[in-house]
Amino acid sequence: MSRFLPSPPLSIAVLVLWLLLVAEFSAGQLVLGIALAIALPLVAGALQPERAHVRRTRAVFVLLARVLWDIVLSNIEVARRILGPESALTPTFVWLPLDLTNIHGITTLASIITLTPGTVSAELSEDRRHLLIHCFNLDDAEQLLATIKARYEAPLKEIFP
Amino acid sequence: MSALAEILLSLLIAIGTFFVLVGSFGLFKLSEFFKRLHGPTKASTLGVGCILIASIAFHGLRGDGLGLREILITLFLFLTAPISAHVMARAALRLSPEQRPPQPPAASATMSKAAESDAQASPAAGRGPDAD
Amino acid sequence: MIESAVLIALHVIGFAMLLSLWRLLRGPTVADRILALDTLYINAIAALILFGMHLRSSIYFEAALVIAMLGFVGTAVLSKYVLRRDIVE
Amino acid sequence: MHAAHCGVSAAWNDMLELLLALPFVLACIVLTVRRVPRSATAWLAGLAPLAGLLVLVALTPQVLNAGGVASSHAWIPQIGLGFSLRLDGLAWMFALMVLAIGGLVVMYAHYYLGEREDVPKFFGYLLLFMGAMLGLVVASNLLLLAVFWELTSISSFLLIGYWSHDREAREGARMALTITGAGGLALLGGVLLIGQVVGSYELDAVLAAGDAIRAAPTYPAILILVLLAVFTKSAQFPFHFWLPHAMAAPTPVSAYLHSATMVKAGVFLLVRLHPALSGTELFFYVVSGVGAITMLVGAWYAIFQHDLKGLLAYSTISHLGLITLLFGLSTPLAVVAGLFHILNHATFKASLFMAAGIIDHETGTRDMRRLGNLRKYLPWTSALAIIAALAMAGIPLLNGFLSKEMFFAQALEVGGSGLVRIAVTVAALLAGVFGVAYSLRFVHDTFLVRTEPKVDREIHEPPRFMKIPVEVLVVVCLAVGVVPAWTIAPVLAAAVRSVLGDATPYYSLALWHGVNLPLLMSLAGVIGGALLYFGLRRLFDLHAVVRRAFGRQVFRRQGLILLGVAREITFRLTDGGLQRSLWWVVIALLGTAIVPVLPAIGDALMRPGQPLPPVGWAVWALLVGGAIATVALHRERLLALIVVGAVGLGVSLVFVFLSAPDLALTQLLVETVTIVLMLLALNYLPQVSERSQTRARRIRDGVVAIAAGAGVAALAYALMTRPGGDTVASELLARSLPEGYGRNVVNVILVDFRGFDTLGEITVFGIAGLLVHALLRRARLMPDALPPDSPAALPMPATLSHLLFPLALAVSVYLFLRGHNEPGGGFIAGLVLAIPLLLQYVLLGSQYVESRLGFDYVRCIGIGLLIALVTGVAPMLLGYPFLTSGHVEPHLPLIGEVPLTSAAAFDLGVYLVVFGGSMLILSMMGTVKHAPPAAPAARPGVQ
Amino acid sequence: MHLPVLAILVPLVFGALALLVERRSIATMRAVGALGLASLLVVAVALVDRAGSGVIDVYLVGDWPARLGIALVADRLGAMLVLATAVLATACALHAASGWDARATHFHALLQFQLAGLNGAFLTGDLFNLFVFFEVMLIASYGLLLSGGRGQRMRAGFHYVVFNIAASTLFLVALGLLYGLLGTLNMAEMALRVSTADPADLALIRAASGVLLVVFCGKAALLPLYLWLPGAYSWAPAPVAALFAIMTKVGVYAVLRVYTLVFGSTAGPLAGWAWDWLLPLGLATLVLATLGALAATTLRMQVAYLVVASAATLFIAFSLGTPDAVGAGLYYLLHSTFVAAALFLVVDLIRGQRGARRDLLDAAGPLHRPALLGTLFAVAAVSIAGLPPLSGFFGKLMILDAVPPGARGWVWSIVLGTSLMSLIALARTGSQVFWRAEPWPAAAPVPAAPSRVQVIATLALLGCGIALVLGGGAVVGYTEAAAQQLLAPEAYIDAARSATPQLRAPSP
Amino acid sequence: MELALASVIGLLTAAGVYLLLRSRSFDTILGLTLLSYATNLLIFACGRVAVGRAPVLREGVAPTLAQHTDPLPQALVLTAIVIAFAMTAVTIVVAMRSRSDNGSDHVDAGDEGEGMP
Repeated sequence: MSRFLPSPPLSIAVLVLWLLLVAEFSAGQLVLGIALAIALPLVAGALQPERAHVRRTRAVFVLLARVLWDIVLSNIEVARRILGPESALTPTFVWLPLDLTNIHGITTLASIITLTPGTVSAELSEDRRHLLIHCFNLDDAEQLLATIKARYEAPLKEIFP
Repeated sequence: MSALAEILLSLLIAIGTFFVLVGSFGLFKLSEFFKRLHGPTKASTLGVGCILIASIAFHGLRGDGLGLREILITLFLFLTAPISAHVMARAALRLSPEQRPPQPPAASATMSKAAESDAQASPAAGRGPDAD
Repeated sequence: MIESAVLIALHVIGFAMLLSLWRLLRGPTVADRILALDTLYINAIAALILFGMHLRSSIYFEAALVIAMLGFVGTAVLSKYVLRRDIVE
Repeated sequence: MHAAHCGVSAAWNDMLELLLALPFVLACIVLTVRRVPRSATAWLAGLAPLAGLLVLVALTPQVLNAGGVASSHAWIPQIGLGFSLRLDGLAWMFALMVLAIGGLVVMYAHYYLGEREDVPKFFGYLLLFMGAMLGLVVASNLLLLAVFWELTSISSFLLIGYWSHDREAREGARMALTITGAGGLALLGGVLLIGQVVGSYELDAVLAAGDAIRAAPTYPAILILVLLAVFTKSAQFPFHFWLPHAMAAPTPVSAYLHSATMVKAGVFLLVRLHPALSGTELFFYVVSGVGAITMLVGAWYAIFQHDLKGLLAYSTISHLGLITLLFGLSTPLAVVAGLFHILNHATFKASLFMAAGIIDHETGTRDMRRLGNLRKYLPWTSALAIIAALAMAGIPLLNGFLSKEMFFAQALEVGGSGLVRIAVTVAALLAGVFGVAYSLRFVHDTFLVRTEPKVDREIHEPPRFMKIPVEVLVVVCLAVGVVPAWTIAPVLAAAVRSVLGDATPYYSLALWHGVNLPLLMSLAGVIGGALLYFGLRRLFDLHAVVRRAFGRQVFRRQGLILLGVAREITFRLTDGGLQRSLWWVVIALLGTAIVPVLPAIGDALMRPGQPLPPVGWAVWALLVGGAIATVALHRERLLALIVVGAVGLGVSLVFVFLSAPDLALTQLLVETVTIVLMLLALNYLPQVSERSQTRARRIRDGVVAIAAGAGVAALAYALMTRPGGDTVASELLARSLPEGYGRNVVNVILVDFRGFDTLGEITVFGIAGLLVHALLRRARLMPDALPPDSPAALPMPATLSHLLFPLALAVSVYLFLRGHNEPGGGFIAGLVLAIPLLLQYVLLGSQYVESRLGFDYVRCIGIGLLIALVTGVAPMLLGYPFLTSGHVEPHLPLIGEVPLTSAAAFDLGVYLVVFGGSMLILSMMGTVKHAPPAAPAARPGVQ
Repeated sequence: MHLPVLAILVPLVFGALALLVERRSIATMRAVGALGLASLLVVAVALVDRAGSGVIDVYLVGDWPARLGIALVADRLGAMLVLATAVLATACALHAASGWDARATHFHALLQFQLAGLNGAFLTGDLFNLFVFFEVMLIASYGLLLSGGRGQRMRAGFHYVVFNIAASTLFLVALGLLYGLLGTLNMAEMALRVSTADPADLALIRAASGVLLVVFCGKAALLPLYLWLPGAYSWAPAPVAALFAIMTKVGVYAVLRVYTLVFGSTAGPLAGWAWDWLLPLGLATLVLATLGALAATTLRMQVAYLVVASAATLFIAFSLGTPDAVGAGLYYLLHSTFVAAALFLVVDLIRGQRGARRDLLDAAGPLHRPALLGTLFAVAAVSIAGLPPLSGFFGKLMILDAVPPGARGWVWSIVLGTSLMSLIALARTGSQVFWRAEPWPAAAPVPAAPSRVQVIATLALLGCGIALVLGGGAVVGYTEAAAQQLLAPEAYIDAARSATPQLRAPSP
Repeated sequence: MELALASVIGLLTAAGVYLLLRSRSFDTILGLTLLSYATNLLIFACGRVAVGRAPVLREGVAPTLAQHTDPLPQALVLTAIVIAFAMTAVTIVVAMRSRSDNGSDHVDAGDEGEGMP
């Protein structure tokens, strides 16, 4: 977290991105990639109002795997419903109360909610305490909220304290 | 390329294409914006993802050089899809304010704490958000 | 086999594009059209990747990447316009 | 044949130029040197004619003995324009007249002009005119002559309009300029035609080629054009009407212009070109016919004028008609008579004008109805004026008599049929009668009649020196009239010889030729005139006859009609505004490019094409649907914009599928930025188009649009399906890698083969940024609708975009570096850099972003442009052409070979300009200051 | 040896520099601008000097053979126009230096870019490059027109911009078609390929050249495409309007260049097809534009119409197609550029003095220095109306002289008739403005005297017009030689094709 | 393929021309945008179209026109796109200013009175 490396995860991301892009693992590209990995976050950091601090790297991977799996499952579910009769759908809005206070955490949560089919995060209340979610088909709001909180919000609270 | 690989790849392509089609079909078929919103933004992510994996494998197996870089497309889609879905939803809410649900029961700080405790009190078990 | 799979897939994607186009032209709300445009972009990415496989060329990667990375900007800006006329404050 | 008379004497050359230069130089001095005493100005002005006369005198022996002085300088030899001057007898005579009377007018004017007049301006213009007139008479190149001809028109315009506060003066000046200017243009045409026939514009050649001219098929045109010039300038019917209106000028001007100079220019030209043009029936009938009519019309109207100057003006018209008639008759003696009358008319008419001016000056009016019995108040002036008037009437012992006698004699001698002879004789007699009548009226009504003048001031003789010019002229009248052989004969002889050459007839200028028919005609004229005048006085109340200024009304009406037509046509043409212009572009396109070639390419439309690529049909449907929907939805602008976005996507998909990845990328990015731009603008435009055009108009436009579209489609199809030809592309492909060091040939073309285009392109882009900056920098615009009460912040997208931003920057760098070998390059990379940053503007607000990043985009453009330029200039230092590309591969430790091309440096310039330009545009548009809501939207503008 | 490219580079570099020093004082900007113009003048004089000897300089940008890369070609015509532009721009910059340049953001940079665009257009030997420089020139002209403007000027600017964009779009269409058909963009190469084109393609080539003609005529304001011009020009600030005097000439130049070179005498069946159209259109434009000048109610509108008329006169001259006529046309081109520009400046001097009446053709208060302004106006008016003894007269004279007998009747009567009409219009204007003065109302502020710098700028331009008269022989000699060079394009084609790169291999 | 492309070019041209002839500034700008699409496609088509032969040189593929499409029209279109974009930006801004200064987005707004009779 030095002055030159404000956000190591971001720098790593840039480096990985670079190496993937050039599709070539050579000394030259590595040097260039490292240079970019240092320089670009510095530029971008100037625009960032709040710093992201990632703890618990392991939790990140667990969450990632979980989300990917959920995406696959819910995709199938939603596809089934789209192809099925529309009358069977009960779309609803529901407010999710948030425990997360960190904006990065909230954003990640909202992104996960959006990326997993069947739910879309539609709005964040002004005080950042509630997230409005639109559900494709909602039978039990309580259960949904509880699921989200347990499966996603809890690990996120660890990652973004 | 082995036959198995061909079949697998074809399958992957078929699945991906299927999801892309379903997404657009949902957009076409469903009757109201918020329902339609679910189709494309979701099915397309998995659809494109499958096709990408197929493509990576395809080019890798063909010997065009293993290009993992297609992964980046998915990465960027994962970064950007929530943004567009979110702003579109907000735009739709603005266009038809009657659809907007009432403000959360606890808009003030104290009330939101109460809501928080409510949420914690509720059972935390379940498969996922699609477990409806 | 895979060639024909890609070819069929391309036509299916074309059909998906038509469906999105229908929504784009039909509306009824502005948000629907924005959504349709967004979907068209996604469809285009799929089409590009498949086309790259069809021609066995990776030359379309950059285009797909740029759509994935920046295609949403149009959607975002249009939505922001609907939300609040001033896109940039 | 006349050239023989012109001995060219080198020693005298400069004198001729000096003669011509004097008035112009002095005019400039007079006009520019201000704040000198009045009298000094007058002396300066007088210096021109005085010195001119001296020069003339010095040249006289040459003219009289050697036939003339000539000089020539090349000017524009390619068109046969030389600065050729020649002072032969004719020119000498006219120059004498111009200078002598000019000198007298200057003297007269000095006393005439009031205390408050702008004297330098007057004398300046007068000298300009004098110079133009001198130039006219000494020019020996017809083009040069035409130049001076128009100069007289222009300078007379200034002189006539001298009292510019007076509406009459302004109108008179414009009328004179219009009529004589038109004549000048006709002269130009005639001169050009003569030049085509003769092959030269030099006077000698032209005069020598009279037979050729007369035989040329263009002779009638030449004659008519030249005569138009003559008639307009000399105020011949039906162009005579400008002259009376020119009387609004100060009297010295009238005295000068309408006695000795301006109107004489016309007849001068007639006599100048007489050897070349005369001698045909056409010439005879037209010139003498017009002359005769003018003579009678002018004389008749002169009788009914109440204004002294008006009477003199009409009499001038009449006398010029007489001169014209004489030249029309064309017999050698008629020419002699004409020349003689030119001189005589100049003297008596100048003195009459001056006398009229004195009367005006002293009584404050020129209206004969208010004047009378002036011999009592102005005895000396009256005497002078009466003598001059008698000369005008052609009373013996005065010069007018002599030339009139000669005129009568020629009228009797005229050839042609009996009818013509009778007509001319009768006209001559009538002219004599009328002439006496108006002269009588002038004398009688002004000086002799016993009614007291109705003026409110004391009348007394003018200053001594004001009368001197009149006296001089009257003395000349008398002297010529009494002893012509001793006074005028040599002058006339020189002039006549230079016109007629060997054909110079014997003539006698004696006062008394015995009792002959002309004398009887003169007598009849005098008696008839007296009878007419007194008869008219008795029968009608002459003073009650009010002449409507018919000519002026016609002129005004014509002018109004012309103006009206002009306004109507112009208004109708420009009525449609922008749409009309664009409509015509489309029509012109259809007319020149599409309709004429459609039949020829009909076959091409039958040629088969290639099959569609797999998704082609969907892209086709997207484009077709999008295009139609854009038209259908265009009034709801936001919707139209979304559809246009889809069309843009379709276009880039076309590029992708048809092997143009670079284009596809560029199209996609530009599309995105364009949509943002349009949305930014839409905020300040109405959201919905009003339908302001009629249905018929829309249908018409639709038909035109479809025609244009069909035409373009046909052309495109014919082009695409024709068998491929030889293009430079094969060479480009072959040389791209070995010489351009790049695999992406499109990029190599952009930065190397045709890097110069790209330099221009980024200049355009940069300027667009500057322009937007300039237009919006201080502007305050009114948004179309007040922003809805929606929250501004979008925290979650903002957070995500933070993550996106550095990654996008990396992609931008990648595209830039890879551009030479893979799709990409400076332009694409620049936009990939700009769009994520733009997104930051959108999601975070401009103030925030600018306070954090603080780019100076204008400098960014400047630096980028300079980098591109410096890259291009560098090889010039080594002696290679601009933008010659170089390539090095230095070996760096750890990294290895690094391929560096100068094209990459050039591309860096592109990158910076594109980034700077697009950000400048977007940030300026995004940060427009709003006009205060209270202010109406109509008038914000720049503060 | 770098002369042709320097004519483009010098203004580009100074334009970029002007952007960098923008934060400094206006004096610095002016110094940069002046330095740029001075250098450009030197380059231009050298170019004319070199081209005057009949050399056709071909400059291979990037050291690529002409048909692969972009070649600049400096022949007499190009060099002459570069010099004319530089002189004109100097006067305009001088005029602007009395204050307008401080009010119009980026003025100096835009002016330099405009010059780069103009010079590029005049010198390039590549059709697409011509398009690019057209665009540089146009966008800079939008900037000059609109920067610092407001109100109605914005509307006029919108018209100008949209019309030109539409025309540029067509330009591209034509370029695309021509490249598709001929496989090259280099004009010399094109000329060669047109002459050997497959007869089956002739119709398409004809169509492409038709599109091109529409484009150029639109820019040069020929009937029916001139309607945009009076509005745009009459709303331009004076120094810019004066600079615009050369903008229509660029269109004329392009017609002349392309239709003598590519579709000129060497073009086989397509040779000179365009000229048949241009004569009647030119005549009609001349009449309508002169009527417009008569009908105009403002001074600037009148001048703008006269600019259209002068472009039409040029078309008449060029469409006659003989060396004499083209030479005369080129002389007239120089004349009309300088004098129309001068007239715009004079009108501005007058306008600034007339209080609320501005340039409406109506009586207003007396002017300061009426003699000076009147003389300036008179000289410019006499010249532009084609009266002697000024340049307009000689230009028209030469054009008339060169009309072949067959066309004489129409051409002469129209050219002379319109001369008369413009004379009437200008006489009316002069008498309204200078003679019909009413005293200022007591309350109205009496306007300040005309700025000395502006007067000098105007005088300089009028001086150029007079120099054209005094040095008529030399100038006509040059223009006639230029015309001959144009009408015999073989030398140009040869020079461009045979130019060999220094390093690289020539094209086979 | 050629027929499809030609018809699209024609249709875009027609739509562009029609919109260009409308009397509101925004419509005109939309028309110009469509026209520039049509033009770009046309220039591009003039190089003769082919699928899968991008002018990017690869090892083992001969650098000839048989293996690659004509790169020059593509370069031209690129330039054209960029210039069109710059011009669009300018037009839009002028339209904004014109509307704001003259109170109407009609392209001839406030044309009455001054200038012409």
